[in-house]
Amino acid sequence: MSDLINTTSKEESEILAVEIAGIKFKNPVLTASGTFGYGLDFANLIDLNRLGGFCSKGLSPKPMKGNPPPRIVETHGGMLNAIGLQNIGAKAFVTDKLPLLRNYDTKVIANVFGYSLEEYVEAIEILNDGEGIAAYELNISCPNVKQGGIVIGNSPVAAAEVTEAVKRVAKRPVIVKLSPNVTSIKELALAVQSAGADAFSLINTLVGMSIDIYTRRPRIANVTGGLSGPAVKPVAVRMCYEVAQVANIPIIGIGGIANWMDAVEFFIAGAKAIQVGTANYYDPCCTMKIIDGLLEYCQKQNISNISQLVNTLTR
Amino acid sequence: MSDLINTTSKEESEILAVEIAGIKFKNPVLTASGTFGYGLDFANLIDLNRLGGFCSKGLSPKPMKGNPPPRIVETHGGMLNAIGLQNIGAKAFVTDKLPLLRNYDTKVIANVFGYSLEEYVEAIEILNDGEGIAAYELNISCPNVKQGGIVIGNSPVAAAEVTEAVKRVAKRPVIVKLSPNVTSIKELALAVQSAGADAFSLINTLVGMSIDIYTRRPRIANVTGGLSGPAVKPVAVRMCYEVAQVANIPIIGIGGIANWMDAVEFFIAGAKAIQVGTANYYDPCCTMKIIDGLLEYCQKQNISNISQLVNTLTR
Amino acid sequence: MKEIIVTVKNIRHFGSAYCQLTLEVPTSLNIEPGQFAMLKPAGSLEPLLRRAMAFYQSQEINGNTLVDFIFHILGRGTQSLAQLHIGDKVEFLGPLGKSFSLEPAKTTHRAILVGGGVGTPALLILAQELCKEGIDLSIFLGARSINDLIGIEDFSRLNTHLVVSTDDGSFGEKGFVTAALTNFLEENKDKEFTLYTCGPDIMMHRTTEIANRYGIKTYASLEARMACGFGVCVGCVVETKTAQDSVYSRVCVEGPVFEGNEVIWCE
Amino acid sequence: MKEIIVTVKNIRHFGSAYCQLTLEVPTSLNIEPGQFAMLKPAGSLEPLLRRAMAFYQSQEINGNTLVDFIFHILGRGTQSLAQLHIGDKVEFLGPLGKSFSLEPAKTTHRAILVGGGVGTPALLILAQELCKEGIDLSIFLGARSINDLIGIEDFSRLNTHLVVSTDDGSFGEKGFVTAALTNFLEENKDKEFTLYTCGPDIMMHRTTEIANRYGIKTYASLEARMACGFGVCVGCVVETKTAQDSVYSRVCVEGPVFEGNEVIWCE
Ligand SMILES: Cc1cc2nc3c(=O)[nH]c(=O)nc-3n(C[C@H](O)[C@H](O)[C@H](O)COP(=O)(O)OP(=O)(O)OC[C@H]3O[C@@H](n4cnc5c(N)ncnc54)[C@H](O)[C@@H]3O)c2cc1C
Ligand SMILES: Cc1cc2nc3c(=O)[nH]c(=O)nc-3n(C[C@H](O)[C@H](O)[C@H](O)COP(=O)(O)OP(=O)(O)OC[C@H]3O[C@@H](n4cnc5c(N)ncnc54)[C@H](O)[C@@H]3O)c2cc1C
Ligand SMILES: Cc1cc2nc3c(=O)[nH]c(=O)nc-3n(C[C@H](O)[C@H](O)[C@H](O)COP(=O)(O)O)c2cc1C
Ligand SMILES: Cc1cc2nc3c(=O)[nH]c(=O)nc-3n(C[C@H](O)[C@H](O)[C@H](O)COP(=O)(O)O)c2cc1C
Ligand code: FES
Ligand code: FES
Repeated sequence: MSDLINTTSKEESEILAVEIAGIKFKNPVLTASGTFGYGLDFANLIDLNRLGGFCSKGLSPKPMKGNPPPRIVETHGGMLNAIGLQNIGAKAFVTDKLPLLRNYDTKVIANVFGYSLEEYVEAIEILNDGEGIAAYELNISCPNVKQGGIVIGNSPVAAAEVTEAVKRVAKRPVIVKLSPNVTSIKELALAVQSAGADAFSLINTLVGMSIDIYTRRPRIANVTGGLSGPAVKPVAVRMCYEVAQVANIPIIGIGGIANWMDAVEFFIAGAKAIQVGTANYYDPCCTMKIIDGLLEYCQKQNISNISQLVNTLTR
Repeated sequence: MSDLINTTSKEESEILAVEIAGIKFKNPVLTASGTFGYGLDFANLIDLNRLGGFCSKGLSPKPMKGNPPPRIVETHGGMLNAIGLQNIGAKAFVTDKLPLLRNYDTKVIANVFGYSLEEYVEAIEILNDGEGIAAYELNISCPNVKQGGIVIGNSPVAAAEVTEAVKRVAKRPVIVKLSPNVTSIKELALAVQSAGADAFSLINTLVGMSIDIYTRRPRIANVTGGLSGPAVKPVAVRMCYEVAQVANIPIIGIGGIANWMDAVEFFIAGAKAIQVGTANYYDPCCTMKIIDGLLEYCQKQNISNISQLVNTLTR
Repeated sequence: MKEIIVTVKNIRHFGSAYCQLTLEVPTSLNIEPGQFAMLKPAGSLEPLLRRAMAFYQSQEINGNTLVDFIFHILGRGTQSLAQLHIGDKVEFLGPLGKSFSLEPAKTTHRAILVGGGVGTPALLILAQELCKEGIDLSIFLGARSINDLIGIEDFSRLNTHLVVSTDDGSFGEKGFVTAALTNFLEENKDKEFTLYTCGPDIMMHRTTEIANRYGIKTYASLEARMACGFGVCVGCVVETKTAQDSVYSRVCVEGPVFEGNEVIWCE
Repeated sequence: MKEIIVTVKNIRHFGSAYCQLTLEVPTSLNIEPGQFAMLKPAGSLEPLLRRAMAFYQSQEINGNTLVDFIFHILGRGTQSLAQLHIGDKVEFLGPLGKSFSLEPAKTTHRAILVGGGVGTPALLILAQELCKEGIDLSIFLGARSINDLIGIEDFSRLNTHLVVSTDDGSFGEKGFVTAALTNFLEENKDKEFTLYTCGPDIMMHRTTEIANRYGIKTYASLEARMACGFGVCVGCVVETKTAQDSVYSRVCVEGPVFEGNEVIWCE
């Protein structure tokens, strides 16, 4: 990629560079699936070449139409969404998006989901042929239609099955994205870890609901939706910390991150990188500010590489 | 109680009166345990005689010292707390608080917890002798020290055991307060219901965490704390709705309620009454405003009794 | 599209329900009719999300651009915008969205504008440009009552054929704007028009149906709850027809302007 | 204790770090020295919780009370208070907490005040009342630098024995206030005093230790993060000694004023 403009200063790259599952990220600031489109939409808002990486909108083997509106509603400190995983499909991503994305020097993580084991595998096989994908991220927070619609990510067994099946075919590292809607995030993490996952990312959204008191209808057509934004940060930090106690693979922290201070909380709690989600909507350039802030913080605290922060909670 | 001033207008009592587990509340606006002290602290802030009822601070057989500070920290749209259930003990509640509380015309619900089955039973037996208690509310979100510290409320089996044991001795209706930190709130509710609970209240706090990025210490001495406030409302409404689909006993909705519109959301989702928690801290008179707002809403919507709202979500 | 912090140059209140906000943007924007911006008071954390606002007016003065918005104070977002003072900072992202195309009007030589309530402001820039193009313009504006007719004088200043209706008859003709429109079309059966509309879905739907009866093409500017405003959340969709089937199109990118017959109206 | 909406009468900024807020309370409050109020901009949702602020001054004018607070702008709460304008509304709960008792000073006839940083304002009303009582008063105030000495002129106006120290020597004596205190006590071994202090825990702890050496009783006004301010959340506790053991006492009800030796200092 030597022909690409590299907009990261030498000092910045030394202090912020992190490696996860063999992938070298220029910094630990990534963006979360479903909040960054297919990456290109941000090309004229931020310097994509300065971003550590991004996760694509969730991809399925075939394109999906998604849920009827309303799909989103703002809540206190966050928002609910039920997009219904509308996406262009894995094939179109490979043929239409990747060629353009290869012009940028940032890591592309393909977020994948399915409603059965087979669909996950099918999507991965399509993406295996795509050039310019650094890793896969499995969204396991969807119902398994073949198993009576139980949410895969809510069952350690089901989650392990998907992880194993995908690992068998995946030509790239597999990051498994954990659902927070479980009694024990540790148990889920351990199951996924022993199934061969290369890294964790957490959290996905909390299931929530909002009602219009005049029409008495749910504010989201799907009735329930996923809660995200600053409101969920304390739950996300806690889960990162719990998983860090049992993990021997890297953790990518997600949940309510809106500034560099939020990011540092996740590093201390045990995350080696972070993903910014909802904040991309209301502060489209926040990732650049987060990178600036982390650099300054590390310099002030005499931290020569940011991974020195990881899992350093003092009690 | 005819000698007590009744400050509730006739119309108000007709429209807002609700009955739960045989208890007649003058209105469905209660306050949540741990956010209302032992009731008396509010006597010079609001008209206690106008309040539907309140839940006492969690009571244990013996007084408890509680956790070291810091015990609370504000988060976006909410707060974390780990008070450690500091309380004066069931005996002192009966001897020191109840006599004063009997001067007020509002329903007193004694919130009870323990670190073993025996402790729950012990506390209930002490409270059985107290005059002026309308019901018991079981806080099952505490670890069972005899069972390796697993949180009772996170296991349907353990939760059912406690419910059964308490029901055997309790001289008053038993409300079981559900923990939201579970994969399936329905499963938990069903277990507690078949164990003989007279009503549900939900939700208790979500487990969260916050870190000071300069000291790298948890912002709460206990490391993790309970998340409450408007931030959790969407999760609480969703759980009320889910439980309402399987419940044949009444639900009391809790979680982020700060105004009458929030309360109405819970009624539509399936709650027959609500409890206000964190909002009591930053808006001490909010319960009175909520009662006013509910009355006006019912009148405008031609609702002759508020229970007509319960479980009326249209899809 | 610019993501930038701008300054409140003026804020004007019409009664308690409406506001006109004038922002100074320290750069030139080329705003097309029907486009919008995402706005929120700088640094405010409640609400988190910006609100979409259609450009009402814009004026470039040596490198800077003054932009005006008119909004109805409903919930948290508009309340926080209504509390701004002169000199306060605002987070601005725009211009955004697909604009009204003047081309069809250029071929029909005549255009009709139908505005309802707070959808009306989104039509002023379009009206101005159509006049510039020398297109024969008839404007129909509707509102609940006289107090909901905001910015009406800017439309009358264009001295085109202007018909105003209010539901309660407190100003202009009594009744819905669609009634006035139908009368007009009956009297002008022989003529060709292009119709542009912005307002409540129900009004735009009826307007499209009426226009169809007279073989007139309608372009409608839609509203939807938006989280991002630039295409990445896919939260703002409306169902639109395709050759065989239908798809969910993003109001912020594929819209806000759609062909009336393209939209699967759902009120 | 009153729960009431009050009006910003004046707001004064000292540099970028400190603010003096004057509120008009439409009722009479009888405020005792060391008491505090819980404050937040009316209707603001971020932050949710009010912030505890010690009364700096209060003045009753025909039924209304003007109250002053001086605060250090640190985080979300104080930032939101610092953004208030004259005429804005504020949610007010107060007066709250156990006050400084003048009785011990009346028996010793001499009192010492030790204030540090933004703890100093909490001592002004006490100083005024001690003077009224004709008690011989020595005041020791410390701060990081001259820019952190807020309201100092109000103390000097009392013309008592006033010693000011700054850590960097930019004003008064260079060094910690505890050094000045020790010198003074060495020179006044023979006399009896009652000591009142408010400031950083570390300063109040050292002050208590020093006072103990000279057999002087100390009363310290503590700080803690507070959710409610009136005793119901039990979140604001400090560990205090009891006959046998120790308990967690609420700073907002059992405090903020504690006997220095009662407190189990933990910095
Ligand atoms: C492309 C586009 C252009 C737009 N242009 C304009 C414009 O020029 N002027 C303008 O005023 N708006 C415009 N809107 C709408 C605007 O973006 C907001 O959605 C609307 O102002 C409501 O936002 P809010 O923050 O006030 O309500 P929110 O707090 O977002 O409330 C959520 C929803 O509930 C409804 N709601 C909230 N409170 C009330 C209430 N008290 N009574 C009835 N309904 C309520 C609102 O309709 C809102 O959509 C536009 C929207 C789009 C998509
Ligand atoms: C009885 C009592 C009286 C008080 N009287 C006064 C008074 O008269 N004047 C006064 O200024 N304060 C007073 N306080 C403290 C005040 O209540 C707040 O706790 C303090 O101002 C911090 O609140 P905040 O909203 O600015 O910070 P928060 O947003 O609450 O931040 C949380 C905590 O982190 C710390 N913090 C936040 N941001 C920063 C930062 N940038 N740098 C360093 N630390 C930070 C703060 O100390 C704060 O406690 C009093 C407290 C009590 C209990
Ligand atoms: C509108 C929206 C769409 C999302 N779509 C996806 C998705 O397709 N796949 C996925 O794994 N996560 C998806 N998420 C979850 C986010 O990636 C992220 O895990 C979550 O929002 C928490 O982070 P945040 O609080 O920073 O937003 C979506 C979130 C939002 C708000
Ligand atoms: C400081 C604090 C202390 C609490 N103590 C108790 C308790 O002793 N027993 C209990 O069952 N719930 C306790 N709770 C939980 C509340 O009763 C309530 O379930 C929770 O806060 C959610 O409601 P809210 O969002 O309205 O605060 C406590 C909550 C807070 C914030
Ligand atoms: S508002 Fe996000 S895609 Fe349209
Ligand atoms: S602040 Fe709530 S008890 Fe002191």
